[in-house]
Amino acid sequence: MNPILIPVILPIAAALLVLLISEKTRYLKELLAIAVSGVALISAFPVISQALFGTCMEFSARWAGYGIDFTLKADKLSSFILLGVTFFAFVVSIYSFSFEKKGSAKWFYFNLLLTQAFSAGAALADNLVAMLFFWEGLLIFLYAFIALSKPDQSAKRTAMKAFLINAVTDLAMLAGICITGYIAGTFSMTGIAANKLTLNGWAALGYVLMLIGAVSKAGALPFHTWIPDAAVDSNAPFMSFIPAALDKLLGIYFLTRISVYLFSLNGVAQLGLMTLGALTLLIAVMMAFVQTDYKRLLAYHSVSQAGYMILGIGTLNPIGIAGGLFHMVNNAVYKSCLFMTAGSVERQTGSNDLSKLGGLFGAMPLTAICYIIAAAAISGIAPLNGFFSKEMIYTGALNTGYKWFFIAAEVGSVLTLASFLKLGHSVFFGKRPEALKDTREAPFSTLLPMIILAGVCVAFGFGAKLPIDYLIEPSLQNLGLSHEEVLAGFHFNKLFWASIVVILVALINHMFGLAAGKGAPSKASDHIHYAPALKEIYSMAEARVFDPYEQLMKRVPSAAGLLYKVDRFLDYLTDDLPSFAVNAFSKTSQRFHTGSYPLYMALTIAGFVVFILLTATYGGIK
Amino acid sequence: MTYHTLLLILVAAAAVAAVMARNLLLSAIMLALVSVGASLVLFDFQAPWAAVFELSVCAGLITVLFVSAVSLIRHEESKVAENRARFYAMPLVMGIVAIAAWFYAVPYFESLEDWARLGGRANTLGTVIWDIRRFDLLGQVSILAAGVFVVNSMFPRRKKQK
Amino acid sequence: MTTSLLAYLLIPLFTAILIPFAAKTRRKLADVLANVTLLAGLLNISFILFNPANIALSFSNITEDGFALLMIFIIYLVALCVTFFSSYFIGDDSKVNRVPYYSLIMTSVSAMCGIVTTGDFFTLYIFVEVLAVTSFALIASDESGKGLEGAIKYFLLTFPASLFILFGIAFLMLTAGTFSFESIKIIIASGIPAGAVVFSLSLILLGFLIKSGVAPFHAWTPDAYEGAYAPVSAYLAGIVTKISGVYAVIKISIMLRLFEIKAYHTAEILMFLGMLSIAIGALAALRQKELKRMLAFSSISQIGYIILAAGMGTPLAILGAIFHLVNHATFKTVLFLNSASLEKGAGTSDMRKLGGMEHAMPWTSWTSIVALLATAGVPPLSGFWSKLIIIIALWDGGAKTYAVLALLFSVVTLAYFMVMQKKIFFGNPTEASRNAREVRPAMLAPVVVMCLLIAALGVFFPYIYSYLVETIAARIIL
Amino acid sequence: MINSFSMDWYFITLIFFAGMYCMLVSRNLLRQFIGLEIMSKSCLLGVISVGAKTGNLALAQALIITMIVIEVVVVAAGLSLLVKNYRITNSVDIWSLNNLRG
Repeated sequence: MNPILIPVILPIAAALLVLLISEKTRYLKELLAIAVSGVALISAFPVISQALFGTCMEFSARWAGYGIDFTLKADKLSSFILLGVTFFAFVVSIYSFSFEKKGSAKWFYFNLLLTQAFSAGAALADNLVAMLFFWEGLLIFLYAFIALSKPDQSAKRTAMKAFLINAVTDLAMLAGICITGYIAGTFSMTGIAANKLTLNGWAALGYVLMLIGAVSKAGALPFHTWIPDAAVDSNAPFMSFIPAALDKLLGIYFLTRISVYLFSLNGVAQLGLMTLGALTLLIAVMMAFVQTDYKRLLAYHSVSQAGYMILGIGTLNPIGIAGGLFHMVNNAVYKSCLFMTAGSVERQTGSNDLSKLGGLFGAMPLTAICYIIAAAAISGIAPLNGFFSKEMIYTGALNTGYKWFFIAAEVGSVLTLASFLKLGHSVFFGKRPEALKDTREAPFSTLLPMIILAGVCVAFGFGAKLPIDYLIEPSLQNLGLSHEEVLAGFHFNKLFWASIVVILVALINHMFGLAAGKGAPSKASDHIHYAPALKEIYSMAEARVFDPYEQLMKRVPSAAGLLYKVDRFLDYLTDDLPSFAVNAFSKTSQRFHTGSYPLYMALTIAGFVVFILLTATYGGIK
Repeated sequence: MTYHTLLLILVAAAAVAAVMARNLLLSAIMLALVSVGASLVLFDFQAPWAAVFELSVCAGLITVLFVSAVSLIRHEESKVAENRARFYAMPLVMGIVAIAAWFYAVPYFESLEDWARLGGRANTLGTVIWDIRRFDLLGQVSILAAGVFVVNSMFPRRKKQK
Repeated sequence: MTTSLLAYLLIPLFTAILIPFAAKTRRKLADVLANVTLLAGLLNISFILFNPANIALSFSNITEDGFALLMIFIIYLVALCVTFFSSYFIGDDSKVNRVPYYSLIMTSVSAMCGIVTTGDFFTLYIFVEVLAVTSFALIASDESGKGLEGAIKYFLLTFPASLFILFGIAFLMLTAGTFSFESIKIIIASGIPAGAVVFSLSLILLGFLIKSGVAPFHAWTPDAYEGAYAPVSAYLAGIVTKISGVYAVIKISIMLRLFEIKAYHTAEILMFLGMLSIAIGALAALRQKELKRMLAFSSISQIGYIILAAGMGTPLAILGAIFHLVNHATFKTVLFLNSASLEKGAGTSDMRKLGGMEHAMPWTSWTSIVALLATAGVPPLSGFWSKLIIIIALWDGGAKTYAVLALLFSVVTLAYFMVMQKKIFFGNPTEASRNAREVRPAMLAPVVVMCLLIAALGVFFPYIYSYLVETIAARIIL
Repeated sequence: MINSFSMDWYFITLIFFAGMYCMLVSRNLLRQFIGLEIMSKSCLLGVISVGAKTGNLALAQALIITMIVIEVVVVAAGLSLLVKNYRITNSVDIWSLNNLRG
């Protein structure tokens, strides 16, 4: 078998196997999932080494015809994403091993493995239709994942929200792919890349539609609203697996593919992308800053980080794109890690509310250290990985000549750091509440993945050369970009000093907030939250005035009332009438099959008499 | 009216009698008569081997089977309340069918006859059975084996008692 | 008949005769003998079919047509599954007499191989009769009243079929002077008027339509399947009625196609009957309460698809029909064997008494769900592809109404399977299902193997398709 | 006077009809078998008639011998079903065979 198929097929087979394992067995499903994702991870290595040092692997099978083939191709960029997908699946399946609140273990691992397999497929697919197939498959498992994560109704509602938002954007993407494929005359990405499309006429529409699919997967504005809700209504492994890691990987991957690989963009599109990125990062970070729920805060941050990546890709110059891609993988690493710390804090204390937590450093030192490393990384403190990727994005933004985006990104950085100071302070430092006296450190299986991820943060920081040389640089080559700048390495330039300024500003802000909040770290953001003009905006945001989905849902009843009559009629035509007819026929047939032999015999005889008469008359004997 | 037609009329009449007979035993015997008639027709067609087979197996063995079955279920026979009117109507129905067939089926068979093609080679029965239709013998072995197994499966205990 | 395939026929027959002598004192030996013989045969035919060397040469070194080889493979596969399953299913059940039971199965395997290897209508008829006779006894092998009722109805309602086959053979002798497929093809090719030959073939076709349980001759099917001893109903539905009826229908429709316009009406009637069966089977299945009976109606409906495609007669349609025949054999075997498992595990296969079996019998439930999704034609399982080929072939062949109707009724298929799935496997456990236990692993093995086959046939469809085209379509369709 | 072949088939049709009528109207299981036998006889006559017409009597005889063998086994199987059914349900009434329905 072609090794490229292993990361796709093996988890699917394992998922089906998991369903067959009885719910009563302990650890069997968990161990199976860990083993399978481990094997998938290992099998990703030969794929990537082939892509880097040899000819890239390919698998092709005839599928539906009309240029729609089932083609998987592990080029440098795809195999990079594949490595990420399998790595996070492995880490999360270890993390979930002893995580109790993951719903039915059977379905959890079923969804996890299938999500992994379909993500791997989406990353590897070379044919746009094949990619769409995997992409739409992910939609189903997204719904199932959220809906089955908790038994109550809120999980189902949030699942529906996530499903609808993604379904609409996936439909846009479907239309975009159809248009693009029609214009280009092929659905093969390699084929389209051979002569890139330009943005005019229908091609522009196709690009925009596909862009909607890509950025909504990455969680950009205004398609992000389900992520904070899911943070509350779902569980930590899900959050650290899908919104934090896989969605970013796939969304940014596809964004890069269409923006750089398939289309050659013009200045307007560049400006549009960068504006989208900047808006996303600013608005989301503003929202994140005032949250008081551990996971909800992280969820807004994962949206804001998507803004950085879109900004980076949107610069369209090599260093910006390299920064976007590097930030994508960095973000996945530390955001997963942060969600895992959230999960383990929730597991050990039973709460996510910042005002009820505090002083956990003594009780959970390893978790706290992991948190500190990851938080420092996300805030862009040198020399952790986040610093390098942000620096590259800043350079890219500066190179385009639009200074405003650079400033917006720096403001975002300030707020990011400030909110993590607040978060860390209120969870791990300060005074420990009475209720949490007996808190203990999380179990080993929960700690291990966090430690791995924090280690990756440090390693990608100090050794940033390694991922840049072996993952980012080849991806740029793959996209056909060449550049003069040296990407890796530590620069004592003005950007470093800018980051120091950012740290100082954030620290001062935190001190000020603490003073204003009378020493309660969870209220350290109140001075901005309740600032004169912002207060109203925030309260409107809390009331979900800016959430297109909720707004749309509010309009639904009245619109539905209008459409009700039409719908009833159509329903009658398509549903009631056929089912009534089918039922009537079915009843007749039931009454007919009386088991009476003479009736059957008469039927048989009548049947053959008619048959013989027909064949004899029309058989052409005479 | 040739001898041949007479034989056919005999067979048809015996068949009607077999259906109409009130007594099952009589039916079985009439059935044997049908077989005898058929074997006479076969003799008339210069097919002596088939005729002998028909006479011995159908008129003999099958009749024995039927008679023994009749004797096994004899006292149950009267419980089945047949609608005799349907049987009395049979000659009438047969007559109608005979007349209709004379007008409709006979022209059809005549036109069918025009399609006949002669089977050129004059083989003996031996060559046909042993050379041309050899696989049929395998089929016969199969069906005999199947028959044995069927009876064995249907009446296992009775065999043991014997 | 091709002599080189004779061994597939003779060896089971020999085993059938051997079993009563060998297993006289040790009854278990009957199971072993039957299973070993079938396994050996299966391995042998698989080696021929899947040998890389043969595949590489596009089967040019095998002279037999691929259809027969494929059918032998599927016969041995289903028969092995059934005998393996029943060797554990019978257990200590004293009602079933092992020795004649296995002898009958082996005889019928031999007869089925005879049917698919023969090249002559009369020999075909003989083996069909052998198969029918063994089936009567197999249906009634657990000595229940229902079994006997099913067997008697099967016997009497399909008996006219033999007569029509014989009349057809007589007319064939009159008009063509031969019964062998090859000579008939030569006669057609010679271009002489062939109206009466078509009529003879139509009569034979009528016989096989009755044997395959096409509407309006379907009345015996549900009764026989429901009444039959549980593993036997899997055997009947999975392979016996397919080989005794549908196989010959496909063979004849391949010939009818050669007549082109002259056989137009017969082909039309065939398609109409196929559509009728699809409709009646699907509609009647909707309201069934008994699992086996519902599966029987579904079987009628699926046979309808095969007949419809056979009536269409284009190479693609014939290919679809053959592929659907193979698929149907696999998933119907799974479903019927699982209904037998339900009878064993929960004590009943009445849908009203079952519910929530997913927890009590997970393997049975999930294999059933795979099989029924395949039956309903859900991608990417095997049933989807065969139905797709059939519908595409119908559309291409100009029978657009039939194509649309076939598509619509596949929705009905999905509907009744959903109903069944909800009633039996999901939902709240009932009295019977709370006390149910999963059957032993040995009884699950055949079902799981079949399920894997279903999935594999679906997932690797592109390879299967080219394989089918190479081995079958290129050889039997001129 | 019509010729011999058509005459043969005329009677074959009649005999076939007699058997069919029997199977249609009778309630007794055994009479079903008698009807069936009569129909088989008509078949046999058909084969020999065709054989005579085409001058291929040897082939026709070979077929008939095989058919007779099959007929015996089929009738034996049918009668054993009948007897078995009679032993279990104590009835040979075809109308009582209606337990399977729906």
